[in-house]
Amino acid sequence: EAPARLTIAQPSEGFLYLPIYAARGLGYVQDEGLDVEVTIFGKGAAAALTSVIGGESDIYVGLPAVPLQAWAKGQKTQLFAALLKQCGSDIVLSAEAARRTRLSERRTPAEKAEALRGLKIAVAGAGSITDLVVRHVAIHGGLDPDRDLTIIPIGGGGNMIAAFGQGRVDGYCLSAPTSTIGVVKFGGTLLLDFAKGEYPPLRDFLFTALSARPEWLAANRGVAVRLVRALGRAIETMRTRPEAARAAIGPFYPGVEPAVLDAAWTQAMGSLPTSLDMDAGGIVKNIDFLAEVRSARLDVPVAEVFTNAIVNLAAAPSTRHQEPAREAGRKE
Amino acid sequence: MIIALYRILFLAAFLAIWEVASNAFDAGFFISRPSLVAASFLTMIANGSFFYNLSITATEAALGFLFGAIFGVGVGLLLGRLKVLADILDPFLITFYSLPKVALAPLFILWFGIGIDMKVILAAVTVFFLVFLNTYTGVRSVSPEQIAILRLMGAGERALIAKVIVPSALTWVFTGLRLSVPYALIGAIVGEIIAANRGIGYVLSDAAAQFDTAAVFAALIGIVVLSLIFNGIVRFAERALMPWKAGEDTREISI
Amino acid sequence: MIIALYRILFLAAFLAIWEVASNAFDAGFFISRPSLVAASFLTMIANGSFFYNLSITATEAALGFLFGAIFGVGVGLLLGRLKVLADILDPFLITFYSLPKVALAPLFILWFGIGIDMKVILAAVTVFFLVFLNTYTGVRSVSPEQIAILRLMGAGERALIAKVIVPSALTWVFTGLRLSVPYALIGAIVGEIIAANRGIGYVLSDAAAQFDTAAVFAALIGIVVLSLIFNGIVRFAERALMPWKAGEDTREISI
Amino acid sequence: MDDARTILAFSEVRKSFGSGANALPIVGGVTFDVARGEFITLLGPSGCGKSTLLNMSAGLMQPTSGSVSYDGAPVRGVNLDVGYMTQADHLLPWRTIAGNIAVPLEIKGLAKAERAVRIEQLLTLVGLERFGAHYPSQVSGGMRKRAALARLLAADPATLLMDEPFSALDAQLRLTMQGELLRLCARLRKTVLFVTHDLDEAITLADRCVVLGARPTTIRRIVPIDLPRPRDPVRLRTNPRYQALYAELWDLLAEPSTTAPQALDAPSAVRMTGAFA
Amino acid sequence: MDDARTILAFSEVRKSFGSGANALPIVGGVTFDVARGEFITLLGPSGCGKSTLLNMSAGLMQPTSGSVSYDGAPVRGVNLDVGYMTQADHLLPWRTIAGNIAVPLEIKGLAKAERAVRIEQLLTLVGLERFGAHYPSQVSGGMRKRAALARLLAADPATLLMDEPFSALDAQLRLTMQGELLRLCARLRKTVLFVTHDLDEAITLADRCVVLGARPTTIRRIVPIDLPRPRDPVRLRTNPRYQALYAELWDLLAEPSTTAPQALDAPSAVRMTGAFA
Ligand SMILES: Nc1ncnc2c1ncn2[C@@H]1O[C@H](COP(=O)(O)OP(=O)(O)OP(=O)(O)O)[C@@H](O)[C@H]1O
Ligand SMILES: Nc1ncnc2c1ncn2[C@@H]1O[C@H](COP(=O)(O)OP(=O)(O)OP(=O)(O)O)[C@@H](O)[C@H]1O
Ligand SMILES: [Mg+2]
Ligand SMILES: [Mg+2]
Repeated sequence: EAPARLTIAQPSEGFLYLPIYAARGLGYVQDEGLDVEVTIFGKGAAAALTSVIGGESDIYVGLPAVPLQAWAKGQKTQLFAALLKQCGSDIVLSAEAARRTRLSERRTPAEKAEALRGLKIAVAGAGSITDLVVRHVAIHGGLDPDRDLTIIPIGGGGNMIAAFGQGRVDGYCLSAPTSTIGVVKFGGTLLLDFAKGEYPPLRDFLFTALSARPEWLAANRGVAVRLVRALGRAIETMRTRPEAARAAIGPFYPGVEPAVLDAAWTQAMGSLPTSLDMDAGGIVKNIDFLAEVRSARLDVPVAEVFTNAIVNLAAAPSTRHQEPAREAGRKE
Repeated sequence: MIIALYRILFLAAFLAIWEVASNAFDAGFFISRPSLVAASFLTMIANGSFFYNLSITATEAALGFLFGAIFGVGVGLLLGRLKVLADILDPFLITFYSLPKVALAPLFILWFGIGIDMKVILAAVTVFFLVFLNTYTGVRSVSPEQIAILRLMGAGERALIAKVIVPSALTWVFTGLRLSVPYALIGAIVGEIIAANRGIGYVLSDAAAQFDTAAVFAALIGIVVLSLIFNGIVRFAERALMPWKAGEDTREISI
Repeated sequence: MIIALYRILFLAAFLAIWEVASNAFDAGFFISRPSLVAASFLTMIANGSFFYNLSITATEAALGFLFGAIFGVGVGLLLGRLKVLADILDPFLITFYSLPKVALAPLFILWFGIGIDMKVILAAVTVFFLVFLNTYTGVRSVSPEQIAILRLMGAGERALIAKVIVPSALTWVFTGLRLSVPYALIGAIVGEIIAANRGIGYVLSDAAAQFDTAAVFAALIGIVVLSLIFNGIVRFAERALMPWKAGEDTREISI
Repeated sequence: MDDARTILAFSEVRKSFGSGANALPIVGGVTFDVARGEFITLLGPSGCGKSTLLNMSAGLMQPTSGSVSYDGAPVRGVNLDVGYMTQADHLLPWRTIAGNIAVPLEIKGLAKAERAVRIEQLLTLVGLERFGAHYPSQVSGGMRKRAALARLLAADPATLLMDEPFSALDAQLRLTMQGELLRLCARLRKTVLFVTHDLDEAITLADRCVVLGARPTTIRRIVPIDLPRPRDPVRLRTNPRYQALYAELWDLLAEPSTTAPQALDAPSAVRMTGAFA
Repeated sequence: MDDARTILAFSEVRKSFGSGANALPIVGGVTFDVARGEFITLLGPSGCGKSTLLNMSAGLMQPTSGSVSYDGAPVRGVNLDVGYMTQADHLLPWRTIAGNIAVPLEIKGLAKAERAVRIEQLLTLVGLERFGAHYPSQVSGGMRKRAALARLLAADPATLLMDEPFSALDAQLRLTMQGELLRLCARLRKTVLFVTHDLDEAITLADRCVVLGARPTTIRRIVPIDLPRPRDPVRLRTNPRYQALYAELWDLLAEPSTTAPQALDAPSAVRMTGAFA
C-alpha cells in the first residue's frame, strides 16, 4: 500500500513546530503510512495559509490567529489539533538593555513589560506573530507600541542575530533556538519566560495548531487522524524518552551548536502540551489577543472554527498501531 | 491625445474586468476589488500614512538609484575603455551580480545596519549592475572609426569620453537607467521588508500579514506611481541630453 | 592566459582576506570562512544534496529564462515595430514591471501554486522585462535608412525582421539576455524561498534558519556556478549568432 | 505629359523640410516627365535637391505640394517598381558582400543554388570575385559602391534610381561600368534616373540631361543629348557635338542663380577672404 | 631619401590583411618620399590600397613589413601631426554641422567666442553658412563632405591626408574648392597627400602624382607635374603640357597590370558575358 501523501505549509522554522520535527525525526509519520512533505514559506504565515486556502497545501501549521483572520474575511479553514499551548516566541533583551532598564529588579509581568519603553525590538515581519506578541506585551506594560518603543520587522532569525550581535537592536522576539542563541552566545536575557507561564495573558494560549479546509478534512479524515496520531506519539516520546526525541531533533539543526540546542530543548520541554485537543478558551484568547493589538475584534463563530473530532478519532483504539492509539487515549 | 484615450480605455477595461471577476469568482479575499482598493487608498491618504511612507521609500529608492547609476556609469565607462581589466573582473562581477540579495540579508544587516543606509545600498547594488552592463556594452559598441578620427584630432581620453563615447553610449546608458528604475524601488522595498518599521514596503507586508488585500493593492498603487514618476524623470533627462533625437520619429529620412 | 592568471590571483586574494578577516574579527558565525565553506560544500556534494537541489533550481531558472526570453524578444519586436501600441501600453508595462514580486507572493501562490510552475513563472516574469526593454530599444535603434532600403527591395515585415531588425538589434537582445541570467536564477530562488521544500533556494533558507553560515555560502557557490554556466551559454550563442563580430577586437580598422 | 509612354512624372513638385518659420524650401517647383525606357541624368549643385527628387520617386518622401506619379498613379508609400542605389552605400554590416547581394534575391524567393550562381555573376560583373566573403568593413570605399551596384542589379527593377553610383570609382572602372550600364539598359529597356556631378558621364549616358539650379531648385534647362547610340565613352569625347553639349552644360551650371542668389552654395571670393586666419 | 626636407617616407611598405592562409597582400612594396610642403596626388584603381597608405601615414595601421616614417621617426600609434579627411565623412551624428567643426577647436582649447568666429569663417568657406544648426542627417551628401573638410581645416594640421575629398561635389564647387586648397597650401606650406580618381584634379593640384598599379600594389610611376603655379584650374585644360600629362596618366592607369593580371579589379569583357541573364 502506497503511503498517503500529505503536504504541510509551515511559515518558518523553529521550536514552535517541535512536535512536527519529532514526529518526522522519530519516523512516526512513516509508521502511520504517511508521506509528509513540509514546505517552508519564507514570506510568512499569510503565504502559508494562502497555499492551504488555494488547495496547494493540505495543512497549515502555526498560529491560529492567522486562519482566524482569514475566516473573518470569509476564507474558512478549521483548526483540528493543538501543538503548543504556550506562547512560543520569546523576547530576548541584550545584557546592556537589561542593565539599563534594571530588568532584574522588576517583579510583576506588567513591570517587566514596561521595561520595553524606549527600546528597539526586532520582530520577524510586520503583522507577524512576533510583532503581535511584542505589541501585546508592550500594551500590557502600559505602553503605546507605536510610540513608546521601536518595533522593527527584520525577517528571519539570521537577520535578528546579525542585528542583535552588532548592537543594532536592544532585543528581538522569536522562538527557540534563535532566542536561545541570543541568551547563550550573546549574553541576552529573556524578558518574560513564557514557557513557565510567567505572562498570564498568554497562559494556556493556543499558539501552534494545525488547520485545514473543512472540505479537505471531510474528505481526508483518515489521513488527518493518522497525522495527529503520529504527532501525539511524538509528544509522548518527548515527555517519556526526552533523550531519544532530542537525538531525533539534532539533524534538523546541524548549524546550531549542541549546547545551544540543549538549552533550547530544556526550555521547550516546559511548554509541552498535555493533549492535542482544543477548547474555546484557547481560541478566545487568540481573538482577545488580536483585539488588543489591533483595535478591532474578529467576528468569528468560536464553536465552528475548531473541531476536536480528529483528535478524538486519533485517540480512539484502532487496530493499526495499537501503541500510539493507547497513548493518545490515555491523554483523554 | 489618441494615445491617452486608449490608455484610459485600457485602464478602464482592466478595472472593470477586475471588479467583475472579483465578484463573479467571489475572489475578493485574494484580489480585492477596485472599489475597495480605492477606499483603502483614500483612507491611507486621509490619515497621512500614504505620503509619509511613500516619501520614505521614495527617498531610499532615489538615493539608491543615484549612487547605483553613478557607479554603474562610472565603472561601465572605465571597464569599457580597459578591456583587459573588464576581462579579468568579468567573472567576479557576474558572481557579485548573481548573489541573491535576499539570501545575504544577514550580511547586509551586519555591515550596513537596519537604517536607511541599508536600503539605499540594497537599491544601489541592484541598480548598479543593470546600469553597468548596459553602459559597458554601449561603450564597447562605440564606432572605432569615430574614436580614431577624434584621436587624430589630438583628443585625449577625457575628450574622447566627453565627445564620442558618452554621446554614443547614451542610448545604452538610458536604457540601463530605465531598466533599473523599478529595481531601485524593489531594492528599497526588499530592504524594508528585510528590516523596517516604515516605508511602503512595511505597509505592504503589514497589510499582507492581515490579509488586508485592499491595502496591499493600495500600497502597490503607491509603488507604481513612484515608478512612473521616476521613469518620467529619466525620460525627461534622456530627451534633454539627446537633443539630436528630438523629432527623430517624425523627421523625414533622406537616404 | 594572462587574464586567467590575474583572475586566479584575484580569487586567491579574496579568499585569503576572507579567511583572515573571519579569524581576526571572530566573525565566523556571520561570514564563516573559506575552509569551512569548502568542507560544507564537499559534504553537500558527497551526500548528493548539492547536485540534486542545484539541478532543480537550474531547471526552474532555465525554463524561466527560456520563456521570459522568448516573450521578451517577441513583445520587444512587436512593440518596437508598432510604436503606437508601445506608447499605449508603456505605462502598463512599467506598472507590471514595478510590482515587487515578493509582495505578490500570496497571489503567485494562489494562481500558480507552490510547485515548479510558480518558480518558472516568477523567473520568467523577471527575465521578461529586462529582455523586452533591451529588445525594444534595439528595435527602435535600427537605422531607418536600412529599413527603407530593404522596403524598396520589396521586403515585407517578415523579411525586414529577419534581415535587418533582428541582426541589428542582436547586440541589444544579448545584453538583455546577459542582464537577465542572474535574474532568472534569483527569480527561481525567490520562488523557492517563498515556498519550497527543495532547490538551492530552499537549501539556502534552510541553512540560514539553522545558522549554518558555511552551508549558506556553499549554496551561494552553487548559485554562482550556475550563473557562470548560463552566462557562458549565452555568450556562446551570442558569438555563434553574430559571426560578423568575430575578431572585431583584433581586426585592424580602416577608415 | 499624360503620354502612355510616361512612366515617371514630376508635376510642380515643391519640397520644404522643417515646418513653420523653420521651413526651408528646397525644391521650388519641378515639372518633367520621364518616358518608359528613357535614360535621364540629373545635374545640379551640391545640396540642390537631386537626392530629394530620387527619394520622392522612390516614395520615401512626399512632396510638400505638387505630385510625383509613377505609371499613372501618384506615388504613395514605397514604390516597389524602382530600384534605388543611394548616395551612401547602406550595405548591411552583418552580411558579407555576397550576403548583401543575396538580399533582394532572397526576398524574391530564389532557390539557394540559383542565388549562388546569380551572385557569382554579379560579383564578376562589378569585379569583386575575390571579395564575396568579405564584410563591408573589410573592403574599400569603391568596392562598397560596386557591391551596392551589384545589389541593385540583383533586384532587377523596371526603373533604376542611381545617386552618384560611380563617383568613387577610378576613371577606367567608371568607363567599364558605364558601358555595362548602357548595354544593360539597351537590352532590357530600363528607365534610369541618374544623378552625377560628372559632365562627361551625364552626356555619355543620357537621352536627356536635366540641369537643376540652386535652392529653391527649379529646372534650368532640359538638354536632349542627341548623340547616336551605341556610344563609346572614350571616342565620344572627340565628337564636336559632344563638346558643344559639354560646353552648354558647363555654362548652364556656372551661370549664377537668377532666382535666389543668396541661397547659392558656392562661396563667393569676397566671402572667403580671411577664412584662413 | 633621408633628405632634411623629407617629411613623410614610405620605404618598401607592404601590407596584407588577414593572417595565415587567408592573408591577402594589398600593398606589395611601395617606396617614395614626400617633401615638406609638397602636394602629392595618389591615383590608382579602386581597391588598390590608396586609403590603406593614408591609414598607415596616420598611424592607424602598421605596415606588415617595411616602414612609414614621419619627420624622421617611424610612425607608431596615432600621428598627431596629420589631419585626415577620410573617404567616408564620419561626422558625429549627435552634433550639428557647426558642432562637428567645433570638435578640433574644443580639443585645442579655444575659447567659446573664438570658436564661434572660426566656425563661422569655415562654414562660409565651404558654403554651409545656413546649415550650421543642421544635423548631419539633415544635409546632403556633398554638404556632409564639405562639413568634414571644414572640420579638417579647423584642426589646422601641418600635413593633410585627403581621401577623395571633392568626389561628391558638383564641377563648379569642386573647382572653387580646389582653388581654395591651392591658395591655402601656397600660403601655409602645408604638405598634402591627396587621393583622387579625377585625372584633372590630380594634375591641377599636384607637385607630383603617384600612380599605383593593381593589387598587390606597387608604384607604376611617379609623374612630376611641371606646370607653373599659381594655376587656374579652368584655363589649365587648354595647356598642351597639361594635355600631355593627362594622356600619360590615362595610359598609365589603363595599362594592364604586368605583375598580377588575375588580381585586376576591372572585369574583362569575356567574364562579363551573360552576367545579365
Ligand atoms: N531629412 C532632411 N531634413 C532636413 N533637411 C533636409 C533633409 N534631407 C535633405 N535636406 C536638405 O535638402 C537639401 C537637398 O538635399 P539633397 O540630399 O537632395 O541634395 P543633393 O542635391 O542630393 O546634394 P548632393 O549633391 O550634395 O548629394 C539640402 O540642403 C539638405 O539640407
Ligand atoms: N580592415 C581590413 N580588413 C581586410 N581587408 C581590408 C581592410 N581594409 C582594407 N582592406 C582591403 O584592402 C584593399 C585596399 O583597400 P583600400 O581602402 O586601401 O582601397 P582604396 O585604394 O582606397 O580603394 P578605393 O578607391 O575604392 O577607396 C581592399 O581590397 C580591401 O579589401
Ligand atoms: Mg545627393
Ligand atoms: Mg579608398
